Amino acid sequence: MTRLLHAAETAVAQSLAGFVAAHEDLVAFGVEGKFVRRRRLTPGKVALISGGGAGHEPLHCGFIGTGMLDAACTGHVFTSPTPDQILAAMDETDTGAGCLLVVKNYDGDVMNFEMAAEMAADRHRIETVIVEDDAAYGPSVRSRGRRGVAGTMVVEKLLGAAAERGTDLAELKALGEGLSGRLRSMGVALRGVTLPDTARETFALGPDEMEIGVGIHGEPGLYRTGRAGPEEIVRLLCEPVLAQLSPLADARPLLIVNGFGGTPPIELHLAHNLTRAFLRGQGIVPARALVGTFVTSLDMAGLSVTLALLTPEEFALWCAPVTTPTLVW
Amino acid sequence: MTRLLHAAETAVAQSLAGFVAAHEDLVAFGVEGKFVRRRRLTPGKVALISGGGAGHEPLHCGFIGTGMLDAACTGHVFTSPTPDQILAAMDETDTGAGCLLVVKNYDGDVMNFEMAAEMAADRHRIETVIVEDDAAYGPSVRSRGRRGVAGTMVVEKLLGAAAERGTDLAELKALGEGLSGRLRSMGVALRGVTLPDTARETFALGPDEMEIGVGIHGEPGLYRTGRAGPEEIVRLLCEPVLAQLSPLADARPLLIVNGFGGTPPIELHLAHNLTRAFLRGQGIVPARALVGTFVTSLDMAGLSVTLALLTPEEFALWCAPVTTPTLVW
Amino acid sequence: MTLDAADLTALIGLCREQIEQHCERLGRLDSAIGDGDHGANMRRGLEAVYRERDAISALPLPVALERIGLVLVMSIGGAAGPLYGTLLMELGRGLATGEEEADFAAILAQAVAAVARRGRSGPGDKTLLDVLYPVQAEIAGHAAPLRIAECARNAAQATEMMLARRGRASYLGERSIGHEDPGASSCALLATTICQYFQEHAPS
Amino acid sequence: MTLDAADLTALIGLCREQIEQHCERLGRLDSAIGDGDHGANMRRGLEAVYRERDAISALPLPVALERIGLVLVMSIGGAAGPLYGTLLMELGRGLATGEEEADFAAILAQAVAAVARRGRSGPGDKTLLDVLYPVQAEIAGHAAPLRIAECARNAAQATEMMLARRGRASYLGERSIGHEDPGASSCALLATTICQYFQEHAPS
Ligand SMILES: Nc1ncnc2c1ncn2[C@@H]1O[C@H](COP(=O)(O)OP(=O)(O)O)[C@@H](O)[C@H]1O
Ligand SMILES: Nc1ncnc2c1ncn2[C@@H]1O[C@H](COP(=O)(O)OP(=O)(O)O)[C@@H](O)[C@H]1O
Ligand SMILES: [Mg+2]
Ligand SMILES: [Mg+2]
Ligand SMILES: [Mg+2]
Ligand SMILES: [Mg+2]
Repeated sequence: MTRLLHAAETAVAQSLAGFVAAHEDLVAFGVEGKFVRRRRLTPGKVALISGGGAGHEPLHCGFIGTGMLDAACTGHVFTSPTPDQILAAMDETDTGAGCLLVVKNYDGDVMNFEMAAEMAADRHRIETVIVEDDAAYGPSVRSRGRRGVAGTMVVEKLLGAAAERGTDLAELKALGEGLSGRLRSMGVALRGVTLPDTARETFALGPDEMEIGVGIHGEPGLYRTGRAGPEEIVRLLCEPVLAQLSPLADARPLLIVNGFGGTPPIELHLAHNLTRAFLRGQGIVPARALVGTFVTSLDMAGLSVTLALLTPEEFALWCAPVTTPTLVW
Repeated sequence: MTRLLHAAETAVAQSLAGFVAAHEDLVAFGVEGKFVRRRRLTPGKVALISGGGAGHEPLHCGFIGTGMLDAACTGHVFTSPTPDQILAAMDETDTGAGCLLVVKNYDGDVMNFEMAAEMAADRHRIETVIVEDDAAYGPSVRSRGRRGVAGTMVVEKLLGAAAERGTDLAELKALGEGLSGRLRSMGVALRGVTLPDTARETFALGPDEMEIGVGIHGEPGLYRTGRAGPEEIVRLLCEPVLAQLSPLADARPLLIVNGFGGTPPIELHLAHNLTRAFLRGQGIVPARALVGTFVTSLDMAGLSVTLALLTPEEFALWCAPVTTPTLVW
Repeated sequence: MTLDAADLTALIGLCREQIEQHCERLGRLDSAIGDGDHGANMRRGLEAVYRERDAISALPLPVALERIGLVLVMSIGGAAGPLYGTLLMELGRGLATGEEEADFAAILAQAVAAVARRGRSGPGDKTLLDVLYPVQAEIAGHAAPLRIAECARNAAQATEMMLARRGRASYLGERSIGHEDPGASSCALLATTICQYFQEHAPS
Repeated sequence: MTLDAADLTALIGLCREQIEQHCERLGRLDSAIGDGDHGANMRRGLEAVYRERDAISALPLPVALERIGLVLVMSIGGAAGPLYGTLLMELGRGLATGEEEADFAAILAQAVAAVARRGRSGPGDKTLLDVLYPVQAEIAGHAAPLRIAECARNAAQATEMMLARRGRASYLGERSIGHEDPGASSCALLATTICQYFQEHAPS
């Protein structure tokens, strides 16, 4: 264990408290600490609410603030939050224009947000956008959809910017869903995750192995293979992403190179450089690129590449001002 | 190896290229790629130049921009840059008010910056501020000074803000040196560093060990001890820091919880919360806190705590606007 | 089959004890094809119910079951929370609306169907439904408690060779084969615990 | 003692070869009490000199040595760069300003003193100076090349029991004892290489 997080059950609350204390100009705890919210709400704006298990920080709480989320609900490590948290967030941040829930496509997240939405149907107008950007989606027999991974932050940023401009609930939902075919991510793990409660590794990689197509819960990926050089790793990530993106005329490509928690900036920028080189070979020049640690899987070593083919309008939403603990521009 | 960085010699240049590409609105390569600089210089402002070995990202390049550095020189992994890089940076960014060199106190860094300063003495006015904030400084017989670690970013921020206001070279040097007794950091490693060239770990920790008082080069620390719980770890870091800080009436305490590269945000915020609790017990409430991955030791797992007792004027410099790849406010 | 307050208190205690004992094993099963938290999740849920056991047991059975479901939903999180919660809440609601002599098997069938709707899943998807369906069938066939327990354990084991189509394991494709589903395993464990209690305290 | 272009080219090649061969070992020594890069640093420096060997060897010896020093400074970085660079640059400058028959030992002594000033260090600090001082003394005493080489190796070994007072190892305090200093080791290696060349090609 290379870990401070001994007892996960209390550590998540402690970590959230540390987060709120570090950013008290922007965020505050909601009622009973059930969620984290913007310090100041904008009346009449659709409330943008997201959430998921802990262990993915800075997602989602790090994206609360002007131009992005209004509230985020954090569950236990890798465990979706419970409906009471989501209900409380809706009650506290809906200023009349309704709530848009941004949910990563995991059965647990989908079901908990859905139960909350059902329970609050009499007192809030609610729409849900499910994020499914993972390109690690082989010839599987899974009955419904891809995972939501690092692309989630793109959805949250675009919807947040649109909500700030006064876009209504139905239009926001349409915007979020319209994006789904043009947003893909693919991840590689070079070292697995040790779960804090049990000190058990979810999957153990040998020093000469890597796992391609991993998600963000330490779950095994699409396939395991021998450790390749960085150029080859980048190719293995980019090819499925490109193959699955719906083409778009006049697209503004947005590139995100995201670290999983245990990979330092020097390596992320190396991967970014190699990714640009690979994309250049495919005739793609990113209109913007974001490199950093945004959507983690505890301390997993590895990274993901996200590509979004944005329309000019969507790209303007990406570039619109944002003031959150994690993104400021 | 949990590492993309195979061949360190070329990887550093690749990583820098990725960094510059991600932030091309703010930074650009200097001549022959010898250093990274602000895209737009402010004529008549003292040029603030820093640098050091690679492997500490986002330090220093991530702090280039308005309100902080003008240029940063990056050496090979854990190896100070060479004088030609520093000379080139001075030649390109000195707009007439002279150059202030911010140097972490390692013999290699000190000597290389010193040789560059000697070689350029005929064509630039040059002053140097040596950063020595490491509290891991036992009853050693070392002939001169502490290491410069995470506190370096405090020096760079304050001097950067002051330079932006037109403070002259001599005053900047005095400001930097005045800080040194009131700035201390202390780090713990939970897992060592694997050097990219050799795949050799600089020190190997057993699963139940930790190394207290580490620097940022994977070198062994002050002492090794059994793995303690997070509260205890925080105590072991804070106590020497507090013991060594020169007291200051009317101080504005600034707290930085810094990850070493392999420790994810959830753990840094947990440590932040515990650090605040410990400091509260000592009657100290931070006026500001910054939590994140700022000064790394490649992918070392662990973190450091920095405390700076700032005067009101210094605190105003900390709060002054800054626009860099890493810090924006 | 009737349950008084003492029975319910005892059953809550037994279920909590069994989950506690098998927490580590359930986590290990979930690590193999999921994210490793199923044991911790179930323990958190049963602890929450256990803390409220006296208030719950004092309620009429249908209300008590619905309450247990709600406590599970609000404490477990993840996939298991809504699924076990829906099962118990629907069971409670079914017993409340049914006539005095309503067929328990029919009410259970409706609750299992609600779980399937909640999970958008069905038989053979390698989930806890693959235990719930056969258990419901045995109850409908008036099987003895120990027979039902055996069936539940076999059903859980049978998920080992299934290819997951729902839940986290479904992202693994072929690699999900060869591991017992953690949700099926916890479901069989709870079913067995309840059946054994009924066996030992033969219905009055 | 004179050196023609062929000698210098040969010596550059030999030094580069030896550093290449011991690169891994120097890195391991530096890992124990420093940051592990000394082997890679020295290799980078010697490679840079080697690339320029023809141009360098064509220069008069003092200028050639100064040029080698500058190439080392501009390519090694770290602590070793300025130290080895200063040594060679000062040596070259000393030879240039001295009369034809200037005492090499005296010029070397001044170069070693410049290294000590650059490093703000002195004898017993557990650095490459602990090799340079005795080597200079042996040269001043007109020792035979093989004797100088042996002295250099012994001096490097003797750093093992020293407590570091400069360089990264100094942060370790007592824990620096028991490991040979990497800079002392590379210095002995280079001294030995040069001495052996002189031994084999006895000065004309
Ligand atoms: N869509 C679904 N329908 C039915 N059961 C499901 C579904 N998704 C997951 N499950 C069940 O839930 C179990 C996992 O629960 P748990 O580990 O607590 O939640 P999570 O998967 O969110 O970490 C699986 O083993 C499976 O039996
Ligand atoms: N201040 C100093 N004075 C003399 N020699 C020094 C000094 N600092 C370091 N050294 C020498 O340099 C060696 C380390 O060189 P190297 O590993 O290349 O640089 P760095 O320590 O910057 O990584 C040490 O083993 C020691 O011999
Ligand atoms: Mg989970
Ligand atoms: Mg070094
Ligand atoms: Mg799970
Ligand atoms: Mg070194």
